[in-house]
Amino acid sequence: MELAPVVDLVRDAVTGFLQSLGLPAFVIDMVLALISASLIAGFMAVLALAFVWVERKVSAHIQNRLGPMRVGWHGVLQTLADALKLLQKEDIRPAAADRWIWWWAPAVSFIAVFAAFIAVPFGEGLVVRDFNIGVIYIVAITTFGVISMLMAGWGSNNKYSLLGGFRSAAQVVSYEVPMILAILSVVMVAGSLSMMSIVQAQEGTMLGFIPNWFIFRHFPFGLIAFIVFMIAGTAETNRTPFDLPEAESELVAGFATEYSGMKYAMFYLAEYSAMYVMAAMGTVLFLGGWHGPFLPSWLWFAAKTVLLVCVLIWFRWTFPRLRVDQLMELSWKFLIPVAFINLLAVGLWSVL
Amino acid sequence: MTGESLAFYGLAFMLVGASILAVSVRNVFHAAMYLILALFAVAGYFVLLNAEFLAAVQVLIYVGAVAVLVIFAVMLTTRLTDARVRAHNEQVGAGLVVAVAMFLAIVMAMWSTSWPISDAAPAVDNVRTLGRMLMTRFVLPFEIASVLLLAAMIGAIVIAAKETGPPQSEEST
Amino acid sequence: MSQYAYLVPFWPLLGFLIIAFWANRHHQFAAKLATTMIGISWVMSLVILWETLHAEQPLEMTFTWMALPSMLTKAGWTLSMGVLVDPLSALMISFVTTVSLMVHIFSLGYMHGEKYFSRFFEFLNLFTFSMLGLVLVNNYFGLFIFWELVGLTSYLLIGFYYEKWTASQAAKKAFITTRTGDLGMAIGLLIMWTTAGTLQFNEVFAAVDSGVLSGTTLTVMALFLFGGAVGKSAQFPLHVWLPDAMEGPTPVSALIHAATMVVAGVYLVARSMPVYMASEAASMVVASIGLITALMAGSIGLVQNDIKRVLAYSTVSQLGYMIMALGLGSLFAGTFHMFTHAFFKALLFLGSGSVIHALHTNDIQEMGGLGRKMKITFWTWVIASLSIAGIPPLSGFWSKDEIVATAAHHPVFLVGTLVVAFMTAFYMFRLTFLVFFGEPRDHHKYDHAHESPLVMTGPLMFLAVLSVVAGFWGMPWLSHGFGHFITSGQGEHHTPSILLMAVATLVALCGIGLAYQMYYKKAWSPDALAARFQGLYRILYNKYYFDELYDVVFIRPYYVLCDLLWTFDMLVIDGLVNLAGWLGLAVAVMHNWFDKYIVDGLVNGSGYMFRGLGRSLRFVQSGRVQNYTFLVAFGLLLLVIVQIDLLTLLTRLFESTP
Amino acid sequence: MTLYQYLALATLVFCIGLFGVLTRRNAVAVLIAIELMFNSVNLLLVAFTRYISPDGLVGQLFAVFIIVIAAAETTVGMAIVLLVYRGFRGIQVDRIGFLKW
Repeated sequence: MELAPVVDLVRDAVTGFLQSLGLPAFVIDMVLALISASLIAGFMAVLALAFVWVERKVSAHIQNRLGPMRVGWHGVLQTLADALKLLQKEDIRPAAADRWIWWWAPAVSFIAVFAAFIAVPFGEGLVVRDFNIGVIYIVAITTFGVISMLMAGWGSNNKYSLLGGFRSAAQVVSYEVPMILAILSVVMVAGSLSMMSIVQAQEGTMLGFIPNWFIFRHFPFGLIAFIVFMIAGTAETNRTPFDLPEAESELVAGFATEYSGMKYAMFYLAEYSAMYVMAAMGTVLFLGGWHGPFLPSWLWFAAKTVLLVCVLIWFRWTFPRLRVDQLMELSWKFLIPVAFINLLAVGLWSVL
Repeated sequence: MTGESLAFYGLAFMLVGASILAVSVRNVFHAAMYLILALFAVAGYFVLLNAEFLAAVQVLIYVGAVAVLVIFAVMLTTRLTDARVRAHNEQVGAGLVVAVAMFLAIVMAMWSTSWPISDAAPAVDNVRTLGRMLMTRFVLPFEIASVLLLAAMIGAIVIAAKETGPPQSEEST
Repeated sequence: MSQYAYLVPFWPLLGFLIIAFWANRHHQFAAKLATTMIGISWVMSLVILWETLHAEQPLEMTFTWMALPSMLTKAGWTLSMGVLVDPLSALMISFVTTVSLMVHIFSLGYMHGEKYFSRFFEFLNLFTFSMLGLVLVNNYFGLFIFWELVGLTSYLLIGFYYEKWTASQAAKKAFITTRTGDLGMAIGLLIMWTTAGTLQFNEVFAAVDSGVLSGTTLTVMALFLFGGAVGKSAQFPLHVWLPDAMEGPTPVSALIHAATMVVAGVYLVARSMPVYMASEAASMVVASIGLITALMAGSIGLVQNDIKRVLAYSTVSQLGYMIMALGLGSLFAGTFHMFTHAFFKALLFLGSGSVIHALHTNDIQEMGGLGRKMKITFWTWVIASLSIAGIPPLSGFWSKDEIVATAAHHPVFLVGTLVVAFMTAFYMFRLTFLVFFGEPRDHHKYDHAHESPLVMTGPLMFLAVLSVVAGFWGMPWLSHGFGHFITSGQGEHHTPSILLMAVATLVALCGIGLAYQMYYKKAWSPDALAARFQGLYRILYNKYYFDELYDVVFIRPYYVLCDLLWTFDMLVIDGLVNLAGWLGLAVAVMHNWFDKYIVDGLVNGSGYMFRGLGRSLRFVQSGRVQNYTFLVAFGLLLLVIVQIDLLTLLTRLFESTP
Repeated sequence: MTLYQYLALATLVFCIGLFGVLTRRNAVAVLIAIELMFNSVNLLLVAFTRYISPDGLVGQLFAVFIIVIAAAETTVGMAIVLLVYRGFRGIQVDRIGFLKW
């Protein structure tokens, strides 16, 4: 069952109601935006709770143990319980912290990911706003995450936090380049920056049975672009093996060292949501978005994104952490050249 | 009061306020934060002016790279315990006078100019048009800009890298 | 390939330039580059030699280098340059590059870790270039240029360890001594130029043939020309520099002071054979000088204790041999001995280098028993020693046999030749037994000795093979052998004399046997012999007092002359100069007054003016960026104000006010 | 909204940036002020595009170039600041008078 008609119906009803109150158009737009925002915020919270649980269970099973089992069936409510605990904790502020910057850092980190959700197409017609530059929008807006980490690192007035901030900035700026290059090869084939158009460009099949997804197109260049994208995406979301900014064995908790309670939870929320955004981008760009047989589009999209999230989790529990120099070398000496050559190859393929 | 003018004045408040704070606060890190706010406001103006691509580029390049670089420089050059030094030099008065005079002069000059204002509809799909222009009429500036970036990158590395020259050959005594 | 012969010296020159300008600090690269360059030249020269073997006639390429206006003739003179590829030069470049390549490879190991490793290879390349150029040019003028270039590189390489006092002294000695001979050569060339009007080899020889150059003029010219050869090839009485030149690194001794540069004199005489053949007196002088040198140097070599000096005197003696053979009119014998000698003497020097490398001493009295420790060095040394001693069928035997055969017609020369052969065999095996046999005399050094690495022993083995086989080319039974080749088929051809061969071999065996008795069996004590013939021993040990003689005859008087001139300088010339100075001072005092009060007044006045101006402008240049920026902004403000269109502005203001 | 409002706004930001360039002592702060000036010019160019030649886009293109140049400028500028900091242990612009010699 497609969700888009239902959403349209609700929106029309709300719009009609507001118009009957005689409000000006931009006020109605704002109210609608507020409703979407709260929906997304709720969705994000649920998502993060679910993924934390998934991660703990998957990691447990990878390591041949059970993971949380006590709260709820197979521990499904464990994360909720943890969140409640965090909510009750005292909010400790270091005495020497740069107060405002310290306060704003988790908020900016949350806002950056939150804003990215606006352009994610959760299914056919299921998107808050289909920007005509959607892909670049998401890439651009998520860079605020770096700022938030730098803010947290500076504001905490703690050397571990500062080092974590430095590392994250260097890492994210470096890995943005191969990621954008990998995205560009898709954008070049699709001929559009809009998320919807990119998904639509992947409709149908090749040779009758291979889905017309970019991962399969221009074999093997689509696949290479996907691999580069996934590596760079893992680094962008600061997850293992690229979790240097918060490497617990070196920097306690990196930029989040001085945070506690709800602010700490906010960083967690942002991290897991960013993971989802990355998976959603991967799905849209390479795995055909919502396309798929039999099932409704939003279910296909959800399935693909969850699959990619599971791949990210699998990475985390499989690979050891890199050293800083290895991290930089991987990006500048391997991924960027590969991505460039791949881009060139795709371009030549498209032209010839 | 339309939505557009509301957005304009809201962003103007944000931009001007952030700019003034960016050049006046003592803490350079805070100044960088206000700079980011101002950059974000400019990106908002770009959206208002039908330049969505430029807005995205503004956020991507300015916030994602330039501002990060500025914050890096702040972190590397200023110690956390900021010494109590003057934030401004002794030509504050003269600078203020020149800035205000400049503002008045430019505004007057602009007002006294007749601008050929056009009523044509703004271009849609300007990403495609921009790309095409970059690759045809403006291909030379485009290439030069890329060379400039490369030169800047190498130059920055050369300037900022620590001296690690070849080992000094031992001189005969 | 022969038409590209000018490329043969080009490669080492290229190597020299690259190392000199760009690769001075990259030691390993420089060494490998230099070796590679020589390798290319080597391959090229082998191809050229092969082509020349089958060539109908010599290949000559000439171009006009400069045209000189002349006061004497209307046409003026032209100076040509060019390349001559004939059997002699093809032979020369092939063995020069061969030995040079071997020495380069050897040096990779021998010089390893030197402070000026790359400079060594740079100089070696420059030398190889010069030497190749020397043998390839087709006129005396170019030959003279390269002649001086090899002299220069020889100087540089002898003084390679210039921090060492003796090395720098030896370098200067070598340079000045050879220059003395070169002065003679220059005079000879001037005579040639004024009488024949050309310096081209073939034109000079044509002039000799046609009688333009003849009689006393020819003899004098030939003798002056021979002066150069005497200096460069260390012939009596200018031989004194060569033993001292052993201060240079051993590979240099092998390349320059044994195999190649010192045979330049031999080459000069060989090249000028038609000139010497035309003058009975000149060739007789040449032959006599050769014999005297051979006897004298050989006898000195009998008693020396420095391994390299013994080899140096051996070289001088062998060079005397070659010169003598050429003076006796046998181009074949002289050049053939030069050819074979290059290989076994280079081998001996490299072998001594290997020994020195292992022991860090030059003194043979501290060596002994090394044959057990350094197998390859030992066996190659033995091959070379047998070869130089003239034991059949090694290469030295064949070439020495040719010299003996040449000398057979003159009783004095025949006896002298055989005596030299005997002495050669004796001192070579004296060295061999002292160094490689018996018990070690210095156990500390012996225990640290070791065989050299392959990079050093490889050239030894290669040269050993050449020392064995090179002679077969010149076997007297061959109708188209070396003699046929070098004389372009028109030269003399001795009937091989088994008797002479047997005598020469016997003499050599006697020398070896004597050395065996004295230094291996210790049947006759060398010390006792030295004690009995004390006077002779002392003369020989002090090298016939040549250095002291020169010191008394030339150097001391020169110092006295210098003292005299210095005194003259001090008293007369300085007096004049001082007088002029005093006069100048008097004038200056007058000028001073004028300057101080009139000229300075003007200058100071303008100075004060500019100082005042500068003080007022100083604030513009504070050195602070922001002050400058302020000025820029101010200027911008003025520009903007100019841009305001007041009329329109006022109109608009009044329009919009209501 | 008219062009004049954008012109006035951009001019204001430009002059604020100018003030910062003229008066801030910290070199990084000077660079921040320079970024402000760049941005005001970008804003101006985009406004011109919108109001003078909406279908031409040349102004936007130049804004792109200016962003590129600003990135290059910041890169080199920050490198110089780091170098100066290393050599002088401080980045007070008015202390660094070595341009005078």
